[in-house]
Amino acid sequence: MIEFCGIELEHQVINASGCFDVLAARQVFGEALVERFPFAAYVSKTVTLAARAGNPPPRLWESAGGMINSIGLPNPGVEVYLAHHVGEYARLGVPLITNVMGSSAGEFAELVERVAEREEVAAIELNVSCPNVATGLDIGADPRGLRDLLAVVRPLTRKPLIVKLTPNTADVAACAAAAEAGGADAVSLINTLRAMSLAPGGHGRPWLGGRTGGLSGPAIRAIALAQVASVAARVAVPVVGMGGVSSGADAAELLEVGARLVAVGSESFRDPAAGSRVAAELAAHFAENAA
Amino acid sequence: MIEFCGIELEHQVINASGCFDVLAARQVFGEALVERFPFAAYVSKTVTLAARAGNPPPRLWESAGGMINSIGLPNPGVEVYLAHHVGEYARLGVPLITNVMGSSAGEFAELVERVAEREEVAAIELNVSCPNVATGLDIGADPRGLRDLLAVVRPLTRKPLIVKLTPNTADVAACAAAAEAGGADAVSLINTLRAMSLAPGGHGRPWLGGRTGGLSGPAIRAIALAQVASVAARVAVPVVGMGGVSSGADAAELLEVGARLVAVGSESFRDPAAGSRVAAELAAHFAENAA
Amino acid sequence: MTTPFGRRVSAVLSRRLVGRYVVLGIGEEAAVAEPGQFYMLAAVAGWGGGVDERPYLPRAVSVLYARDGEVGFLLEDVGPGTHRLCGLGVGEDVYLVGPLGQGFTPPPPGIEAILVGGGVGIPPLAMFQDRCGGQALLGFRTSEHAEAASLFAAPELATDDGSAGHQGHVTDLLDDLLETRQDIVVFACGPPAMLQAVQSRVARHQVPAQLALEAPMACGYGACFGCVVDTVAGYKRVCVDGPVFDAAVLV
Amino acid sequence: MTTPFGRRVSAVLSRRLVGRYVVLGIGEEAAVAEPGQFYMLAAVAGWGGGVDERPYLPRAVSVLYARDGEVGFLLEDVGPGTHRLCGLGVGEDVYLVGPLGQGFTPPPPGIEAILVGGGVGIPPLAMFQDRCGGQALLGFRTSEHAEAASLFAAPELATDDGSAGHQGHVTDLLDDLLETRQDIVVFACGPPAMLQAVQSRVARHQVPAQLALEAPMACGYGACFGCVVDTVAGYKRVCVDGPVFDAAVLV
Ligand SMILES: Cc1cc2nc3c(=O)[nH]c(=O)nc-3n(C[C@H](O)[C@H](O)[C@H](O)COP(=O)(O)OP(=O)(O)OC[C@H]3O[C@@H](n4cnc5c(N)ncnc54)[C@H](O)[C@@H]3O)c2cc1C
Ligand SMILES: Cc1cc2nc3c(=O)[nH]c(=O)nc-3n(C[C@H](O)[C@H](O)[C@H](O)COP(=O)(O)OP(=O)(O)OC[C@H]3O[C@@H](n4cnc5c(N)ncnc54)[C@H](O)[C@@H]3O)c2cc1C
Ligand SMILES: Cc1cc2nc3c(=O)[nH]c(=O)nc-3n(C[C@H](O)[C@H](O)[C@H](O)COP(=O)(O)O)c2cc1C
Ligand SMILES: Cc1cc2nc3c(=O)[nH]c(=O)nc-3n(C[C@H](O)[C@H](O)[C@H](O)COP(=O)(O)O)c2cc1C
Ligand code: FES
Ligand code: FES
Repeated sequence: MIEFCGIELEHQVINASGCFDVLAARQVFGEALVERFPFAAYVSKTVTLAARAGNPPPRLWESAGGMINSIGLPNPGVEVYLAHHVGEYARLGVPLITNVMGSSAGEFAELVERVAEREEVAAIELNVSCPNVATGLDIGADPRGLRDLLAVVRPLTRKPLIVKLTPNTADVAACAAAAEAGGADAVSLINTLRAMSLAPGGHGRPWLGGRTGGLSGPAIRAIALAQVASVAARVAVPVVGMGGVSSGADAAELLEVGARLVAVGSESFRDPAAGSRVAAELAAHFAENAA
Repeated sequence: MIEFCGIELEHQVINASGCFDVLAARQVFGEALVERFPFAAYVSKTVTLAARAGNPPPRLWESAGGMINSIGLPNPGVEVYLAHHVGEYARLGVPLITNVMGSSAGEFAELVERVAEREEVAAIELNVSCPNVATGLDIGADPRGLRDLLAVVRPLTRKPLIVKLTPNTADVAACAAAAEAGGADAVSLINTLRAMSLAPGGHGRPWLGGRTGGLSGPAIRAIALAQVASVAARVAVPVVGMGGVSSGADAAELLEVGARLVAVGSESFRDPAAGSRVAAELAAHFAENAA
Repeated sequence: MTTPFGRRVSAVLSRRLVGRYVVLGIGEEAAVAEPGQFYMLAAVAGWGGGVDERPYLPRAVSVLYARDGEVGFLLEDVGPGTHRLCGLGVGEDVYLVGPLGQGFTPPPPGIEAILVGGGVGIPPLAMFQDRCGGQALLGFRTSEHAEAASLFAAPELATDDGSAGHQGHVTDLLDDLLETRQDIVVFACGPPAMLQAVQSRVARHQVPAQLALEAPMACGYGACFGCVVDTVAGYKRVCVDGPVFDAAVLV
Repeated sequence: MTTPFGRRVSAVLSRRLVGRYVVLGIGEEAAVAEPGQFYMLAAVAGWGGGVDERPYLPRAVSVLYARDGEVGFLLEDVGPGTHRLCGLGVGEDVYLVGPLGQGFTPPPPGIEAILVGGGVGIPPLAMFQDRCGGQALLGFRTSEHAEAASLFAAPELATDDGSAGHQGHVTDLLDDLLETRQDIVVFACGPPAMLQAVQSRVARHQVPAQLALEAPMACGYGACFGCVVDTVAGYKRVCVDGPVFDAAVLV
């Protein structure tokens, strides 16, 4: 058993937000999915106040050792989420972490208040990668913005708050420190790195409906390792490490540099059972190293 | 012929700083290297005021679709550079761009003054990726730091100044705009992304002598494309695009989003003739698209 | 629908060429796919390192046949993923997840199925015809491409260059049919332009149609929301809500 | 030294096994390498996509022989790069750059060469013995690993488990020699620990030695400054200043 912000988890591997729609997966793989759920906790896809359709297609591009997505956070909005999804997710038998995003501190506050009402929700992850209207930067890209955000939302709930940091910043450790100072119970990283691909044909036209997208997968693992190490060295709160993990060895490295948990994102697209596989490989890895 | 900051170039492909030591290559490949020099200009490895030994080994790690280096800017210092290297580089028959780095505006000023005296030097590239002692960030990571730097060095020379931006920042276009406002004649990007690798064995010990290093190669190409596109859309000065280019098609994409020149870095390690190959592929690509 | 959860590794059982296409047969105990369904496929060795260091993601491939413990696919080498899959030797291992997605719904009795396909978008139709019959109308660029028509019984052909069958588009053949018949349902797969042409024709003639779509996919099982297509009910995921859609819902 | 500038693609001419090692022969018109020199090698197809999506960079491999338009290498499968190179079939293409680096300098007349090698670090010594003679002392983990000793004339063996030759380290054999002889030069390659042991022994006995080093490399031709080793004159690049260094200059 692993303790994370007062939550008990079976092992150290959870899913990365937006990389495992459990409702669709259950339709495809049947109840086996619930019986052998691959992750120690379930992190929801990002929920926003109003419903979002997401970006126009195409939304995917494959790049060297990874992929770029411009999904654009499609979700049915917080009311539908609370009415229909939370109950389904609770059935999985693992703690539920709800990931939310607002485009202002006020929106975040409303989301946190609504979500915190629900007993099924074990923790709330704040996705602060939304562009700030005032600065043009991600809200989470500068420490001051993060401190201001937490000053507003921290008083609203006693549930653990996990701040999902953006990697598109000059000093991610300073952002993590700001989140911690503001009362965050944990931080998670890395989110995708801003990237672009062009439509074949040679006119410089972006391929993705969202123009730019986010890079994930093995290509970013070495960047994730550097950012997680620098954050874990700076803050005392637990760190959820992610970015390009595709094996137990990859997960072990994030733990070695100080992460408490590891999240698996894109690898689940290549292997729907990646969560359990990585957890098993991790257990074998530690058994070997202990021997 | 391509015009770049008033310099005439044979084609649009140059080398990325630190990725082609022409003196060693000539020893290995003989005079054929000079006769069939692969690049339209030669960019020197970064020169500093005092000699630097560079980081302790190991300095290299291979990662998914790329590599991490912690070379640490070994160089003989500006005096030896001027006395022994400039003359050799001038023999190549292509314009020489000297890349310099200081750890303060004062050091940069001294470097620019010394280098600008030399007729053989066609342009000066300012590598602003050095950590700023005061902020802990790279000097080039915040627009104000860049503006202050250029206010000091711009008046010292009429030679073209190229600012090599750091990609480890929240808003590279804002940095580029600051460089332009400060009088830079061009900007170049991207430098390597901060990354890390661990020594095999499982103790979280960094593998690289420099602890962290910089990621380059195809893995970062989609990030480079996004950053170059955002910079080219923001500034009027010419942009030198680089990051993960391994083919004419890759180079064409950087040009499509607004780069004037393309630099080839890591690919030269895999193919010493990569510069000429990419230039030839680029020419064929444009001939095809024109037909 | 229940399918094995997670990847399995199986040996390639057979591989043969149909003109410029490759038919790949893979051992799969419960080979129970419906026409229109697909698998996500990746080679175990040598997946990656191709053009621009790809492929990274598995590739969606329609089922061509599924019987006797073997599932078959028809592949055309168009990029790093299909290139690797086309080069698989007998005995090499692949990862596969599937069968996935919603296939074709057979027509009610008395209604004839008209199968309209082009290029490499024909496997779902060949499988459909094998199980439920129907008249196939197939379009190809040249007679060389048209060799895959041998997978069908009594197909009518169109080629761009007239080197086999009618010279022109396969939709010309469909036009002729639509002029005279209402007791049909159209089943189509192929390039986007062809599907759009089919969609506007069946709409004009008020004939029902089921279109099998393609979209860039990462996961194939609804996890990533990457493969959406616009419908009257908003964006739908091609992998779980499709790949077969009623032509009337697509916008 | 002049070598072709840039990569060339050549077919693999031969491939055979020596125990657990693979000997790879590649067609190379001007096969003129010196013992101790190396090439940078990469397979043209399937380079990448292995463990952690590697290999990306070419791999440094010592020359085992160079004659009659063929250059040969001895490989042990230790990671994604050597794995792919070991699996190359006859007729497959490789990129190669070389020969690279500074090889061994033969001893003056009257001085015997003592060749000390371990594991896969023996190709430069085998080539040296073939050209200049000398007594080989070879260390391996087990007799199975020791099969590569067949590349030498009259070698003395040591194995960790005593399954072939002396039980113990190859440096034990060297110790015996150093007790009685001064008219020798030592040529060594192998794992870092072995080289260090050799270095301290020859220093103690004031016998000259040339050590062939390994280092992680990106380019192999001096371009990246990634492969440095510490010497009395500061960091030196193993690829252009070595891989063979005088033991006295290494710190
Ligand atoms: C449901 C479904 C069923 C399918 N059935 C079959 C089938 O039966 N047989 C078959 O051969 N194919 C089938 N496909 C198509 C196949 O999955 C795609 O063509 C796949 O992209 C091929 O991969 P590739 O690596 O060979 O080519 P890619 O490199 O993916 O190239 C294919 C096209 O993708 C685009 N592209 C180019 N580069 C990239 C990139 N970096 N990232 C994303 N897109 C890029 C281009 O438009 C290019 O023309 C099916 C697809 C779907 C969704
Ligand atoms: C001059 C020279 C001559 C050589 N001659 C030969 C020869 O004749 N025969 C031969 O078989 N080998 C030879 N080598 C060694 C060979 O080049 C290296 O072992 C090479 O790294 C093997 O590549 P790989 O992908 O198989 O293994 P790697 O994955 O590179 O593993 C080899 C070692 O590198 C380290 N490593 C692990 N992961 C990484 C990573 N991501 N990046 C960097 N390092 C990592 C580990 O310590 C591992 O044990 C020579 C090397 C040099 C420098
Ligand atoms: C298709 C896709 C959708 C994603 N959606 C979300 C999301 O809704 N909310 C979020 O916080 N992160 C989202 N992410 C980011 C991942 O949670 C994760 O931070 C990132 O992908 C890095 O991990 P990986 O390399 O293992 O994929 C998404 C990533 C991908 C690839
Ligand atoms: C081994 C190595 C050494 C480098 N040295 C320098 C340097 O001295 N100065 C500099 O400005 N950039 C240096 N760079 C960065 C490159 O110039 C380039 O910005 C980066 O590698 C991205 O391009 P690539 O992906 O084509 O390699 C170095 C990169 C590598 C890989
Ligand atoms: S491919 Fe991932 S949701 Fe359809
Ligand atoms: S390997 Fe690049 S300098 Fe030696």
